[in-house]
Amino acid sequence: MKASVIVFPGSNCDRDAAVALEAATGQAPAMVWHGDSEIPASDLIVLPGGFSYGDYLRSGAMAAHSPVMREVVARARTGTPVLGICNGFQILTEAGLLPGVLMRNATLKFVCRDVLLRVERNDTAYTSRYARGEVIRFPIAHKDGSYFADDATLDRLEGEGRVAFRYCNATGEVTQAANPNGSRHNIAGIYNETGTVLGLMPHPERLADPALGGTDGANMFLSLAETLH
Amino acid sequence: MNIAAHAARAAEGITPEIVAEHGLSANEYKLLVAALGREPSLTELGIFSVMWSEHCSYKSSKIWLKKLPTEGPQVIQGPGENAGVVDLGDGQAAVFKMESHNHPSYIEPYQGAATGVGGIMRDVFTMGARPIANMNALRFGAPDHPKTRHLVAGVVSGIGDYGNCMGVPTVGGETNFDPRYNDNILVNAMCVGLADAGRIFKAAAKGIGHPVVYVGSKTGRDGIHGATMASAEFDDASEEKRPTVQVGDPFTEKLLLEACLELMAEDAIVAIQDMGAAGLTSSSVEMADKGGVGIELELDRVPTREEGMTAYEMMLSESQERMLMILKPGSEKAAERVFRKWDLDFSIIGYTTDTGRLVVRHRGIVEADIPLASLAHAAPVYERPWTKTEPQATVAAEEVPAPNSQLGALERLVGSPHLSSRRWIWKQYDHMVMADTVQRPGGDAAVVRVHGTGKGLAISCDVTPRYCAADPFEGAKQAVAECWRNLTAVGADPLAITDCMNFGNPERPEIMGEFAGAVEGMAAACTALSFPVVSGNVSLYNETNGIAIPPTPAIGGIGLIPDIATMATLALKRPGDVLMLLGAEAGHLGQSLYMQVMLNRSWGAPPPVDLEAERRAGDLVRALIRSGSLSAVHDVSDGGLLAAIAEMALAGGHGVVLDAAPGPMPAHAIWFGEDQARYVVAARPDKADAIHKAAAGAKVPLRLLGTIGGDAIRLDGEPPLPLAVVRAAHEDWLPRFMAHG
Amino acid sequence: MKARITITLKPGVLDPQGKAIAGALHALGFGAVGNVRQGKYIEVEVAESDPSRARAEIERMCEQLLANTIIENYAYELEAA
Amino acid sequence: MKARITITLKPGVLDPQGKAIAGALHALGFGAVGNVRQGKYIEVEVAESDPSRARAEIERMCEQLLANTIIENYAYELEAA
Ligand SMILES: Nc1ncnc2c1ncn2[C@@H]1O[C@H](COP(=O)(O)OP(=O)(O)O)[C@@H](O)[C@H]1O
Ligand SMILES: [Mg+2]
Repeated sequence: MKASVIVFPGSNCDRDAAVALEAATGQAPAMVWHGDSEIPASDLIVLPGGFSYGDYLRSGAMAAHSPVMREVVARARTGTPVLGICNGFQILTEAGLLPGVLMRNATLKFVCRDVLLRVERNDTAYTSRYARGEVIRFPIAHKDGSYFADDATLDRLEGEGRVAFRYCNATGEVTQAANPNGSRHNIAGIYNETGTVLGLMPHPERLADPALGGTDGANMFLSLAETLH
Repeated sequence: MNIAAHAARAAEGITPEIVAEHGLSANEYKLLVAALGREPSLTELGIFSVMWSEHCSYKSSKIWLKKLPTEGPQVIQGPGENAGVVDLGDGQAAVFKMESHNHPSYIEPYQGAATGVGGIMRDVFTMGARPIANMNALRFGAPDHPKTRHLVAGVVSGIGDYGNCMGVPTVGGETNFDPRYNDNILVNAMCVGLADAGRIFKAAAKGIGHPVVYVGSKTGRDGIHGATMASAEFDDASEEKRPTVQVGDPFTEKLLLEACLELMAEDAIVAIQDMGAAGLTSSSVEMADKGGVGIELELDRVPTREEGMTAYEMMLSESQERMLMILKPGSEKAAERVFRKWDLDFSIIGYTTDTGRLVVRHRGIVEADIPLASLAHAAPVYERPWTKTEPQATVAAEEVPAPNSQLGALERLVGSPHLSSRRWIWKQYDHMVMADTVQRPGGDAAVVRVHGTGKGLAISCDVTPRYCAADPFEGAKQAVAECWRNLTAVGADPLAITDCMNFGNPERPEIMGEFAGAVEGMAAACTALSFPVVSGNVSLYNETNGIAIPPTPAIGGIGLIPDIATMATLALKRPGDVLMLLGAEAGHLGQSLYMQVMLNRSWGAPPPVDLEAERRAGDLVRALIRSGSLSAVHDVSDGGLLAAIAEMALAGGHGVVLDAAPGPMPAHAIWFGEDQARYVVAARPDKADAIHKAAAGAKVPLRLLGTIGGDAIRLDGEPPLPLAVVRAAHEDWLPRFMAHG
Repeated sequence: MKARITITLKPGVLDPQGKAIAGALHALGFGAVGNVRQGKYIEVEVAESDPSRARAEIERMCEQLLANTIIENYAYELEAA
Repeated sequence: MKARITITLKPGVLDPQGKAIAGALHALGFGAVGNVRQGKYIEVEVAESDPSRARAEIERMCEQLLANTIIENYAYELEAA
């Protein structure tokens, strides 16, 4: 699998994503500078976490207008899988590739810790290695991670099975206590209509190495490697 | 007084009043005139005032700092550069330093703390290192002081927002609450970076006619007089002065970091220096002075963000996120390309010269023309009078009232402001970015993996101010020893330290005595533990209306774990494992947390540190960790033995069954005494014999404490204390306090 | 010209910041405080002297970047700078 | 009554957000954009019908909480709610 990681000014999980991708695929991804309008032929495009443009104005808003994003949108529209992690998710919503917005956490504070997620589907390129309903552990690290969409949009997302992951407790129950940021419906990640674009706030690349305390995240990259080779 | 008023007065000549406002004594002004050979211009006065300020010149501390050991086979660069450098083997080096941003953080906690973090990171990447971990050592006033909550909230979010945006994990620190910090909080930030040992960048300008290049953000009227402010005692009026606060821009700093590292990969830079306190002045003076060259600046070329800035303002501005470099001639274009790519200002603002002078031109006028030697070396150095802090009597355990219940006391201790969990703080710091944090906050030391290797860097920040207040010498020794112990407890070889010496007004002999005592204590411990000082910072005048902070020599240490597979953590892992104490028990309760929390006062001498015993115990523990003999390790510090055990139980989620305290010492002295050089370790029962033997061989006392198991802390003769209760006490205090108090 | 733009959350969109401010004001003893909403305020200078053209520019900026029109409304005033 | 409060950085105080927004607007092709400053906008409802008392309340709120008067200025308008 050939992946490209887009680097915006202020991206800071680009290397982390690259390390996890290389570990899963055996191949280093291409690192693509935001100013470039060309992206090499890729089986997967990753928008990494960080603080693109300082997250000033609104998280992800300025990066969504970066020259490279026109090309990302075009590729996504023709079916190339695009994975947005944390700031990448925020950019995807701002760019209109995913519905809704990521608002300030209900606590108003940055939060960095592990959370539990329920895998809602395992029939996408991202999740084939997980079981449906499986509870996995990923870290989160964000201040603007509260997923918001209006009722109609939420109904559509739920109806079309486009919720990828939900914050849950150890037994997989979706509870208020398990919601770290006030996201509606405990949404941690969503897909586009075709399941090819995934945006999620938690960081799979941060628990993809036993030395870091877990490997639940590695399975996402391994799923991609197996499905997209 | 505003700048325009200054300028107007200058036209009438420099009055004694103006001199005083610049923080220079009448005698210092005389020295200045002698060094310059004439009366200064206002701009020159400003330049002298910042260079001769306590902050830049170390005039009160210099003679004492010379006593600190700074050498060792691991040291690549000791004090004197932007940060210290130690060897990590394999051609790699760690670059690290700690710095204070106390006064700015009290005035504007968010921006003060944020710019403190930004400043220390610049010190590290200036040397060619990529920052890989941040730490923060915080001292706040009493929890019930009306300002404390606001200050905690602002400082923590300022530190978090800056480090988080930079993508550098903030992996640990320490936090104290004490009424003596009510009006003088301390915000000490530490940064550790990773560099190629053979590619360390320094500040010494070399060569004549080389371009002096300004990069980064534009210059505004930020923090003018910041450096002099940081060196002047607070009074009630200074809260009203509200100096121009520096605002941090972590996004620009992130760009600056990437641009600098990108240019450093090429062969373009002769010397580089960040613009920190005293901005353009100190960066240009230091580079020129270190390299023995002169420097000419053309201020019309300085990128400014405000109209009509004067030479005085430009030379003294403390706008953040700026760097000064001396480039190799011919590399200007390549350098400019890099900085433009990252959307940063780039301007050639001068040249090195062979005159040995700092010449500053603005709008065709020579605003300053000063022999560099007078700025850097003619600054006064004071041997201030000092009086030794009276040592206090050692308190016998019998003199300290016992609690009704040991476990009840434990519950109160771990739920007190002093020992409660700092999770509320570190949760707001991204401590995992860079995906190398192999030991997260909450343990004895944080550990970050050296990227791409199996090596780990352990980092810890330590000092116990109440010990230092009672006995600066023993307290400073203890701070170094505890740092060394915390690094050892995760299995690291301690390498070296940085420090942040926070004290009151050095013009008072008793404060100077605290400083002297602390330096000597540090020196003794650093020498005995082969743990040299490679960088540091002195922050004096931390006092308000004559009330000084307790002496606070914060120690930031790093250590190397050759193979992170052998790293130890404090979490109890296996029911059935045995728990042991390594180190001698003397039941020392003087200045203990037990006294402070249970009796609400502190007295007596702090626990003495036997450095020989410290070394023996540490070397033993490290060897046991490396040989895979231990399943958990934690040092004993604040709160004593029982607190250490409780922290291990909480971290692992396993209870313990403890044997009764051995006589004849009172039980509370055993459980809460803060004797030094001790570790609690856990091991499989079948390893106990070998551990006994190793301890005997190393002459380290060992006592069996009990067994791991259950979900409570059990102590003979007392009802068990459920872990859930301990956890609630430990975790609740800080979030509850921050929510409403 | 100079535009003074205010960006506010649409009615119905939860505003945790506004709620927190209201709570803090109550805690400070401002008992008469009711609903609080927080938004953004942005001043933009535009080198455009024709008001209607300036207006068009500002609106495009708001639509494209300054506001997220899924959750935010914007309003502005123009002023000769 | 309802107060519409705008909080702006004092002149001379660095405004990283404004700077970044200006950069982004330029990149989007809004060449005529000059200086940009970002501030906050807060709407506060107060159960107080006397305008001068409402004014005094709002000012105290701004001084005590809403504005960081070390680096920010505030201004407001009152409106019968
Ligand atoms: N301000 C802070 N920021 C981050 N971590 C902190 C802070 N204060 C304390 N901690 C963390 O809390 C834990 C306990 O701190 P402390 O009691 O000082 O440890 P020790 O006694 O081992 O030195 C440590 O892991 C430390 O890194
Ligand atoms: Mg410890």
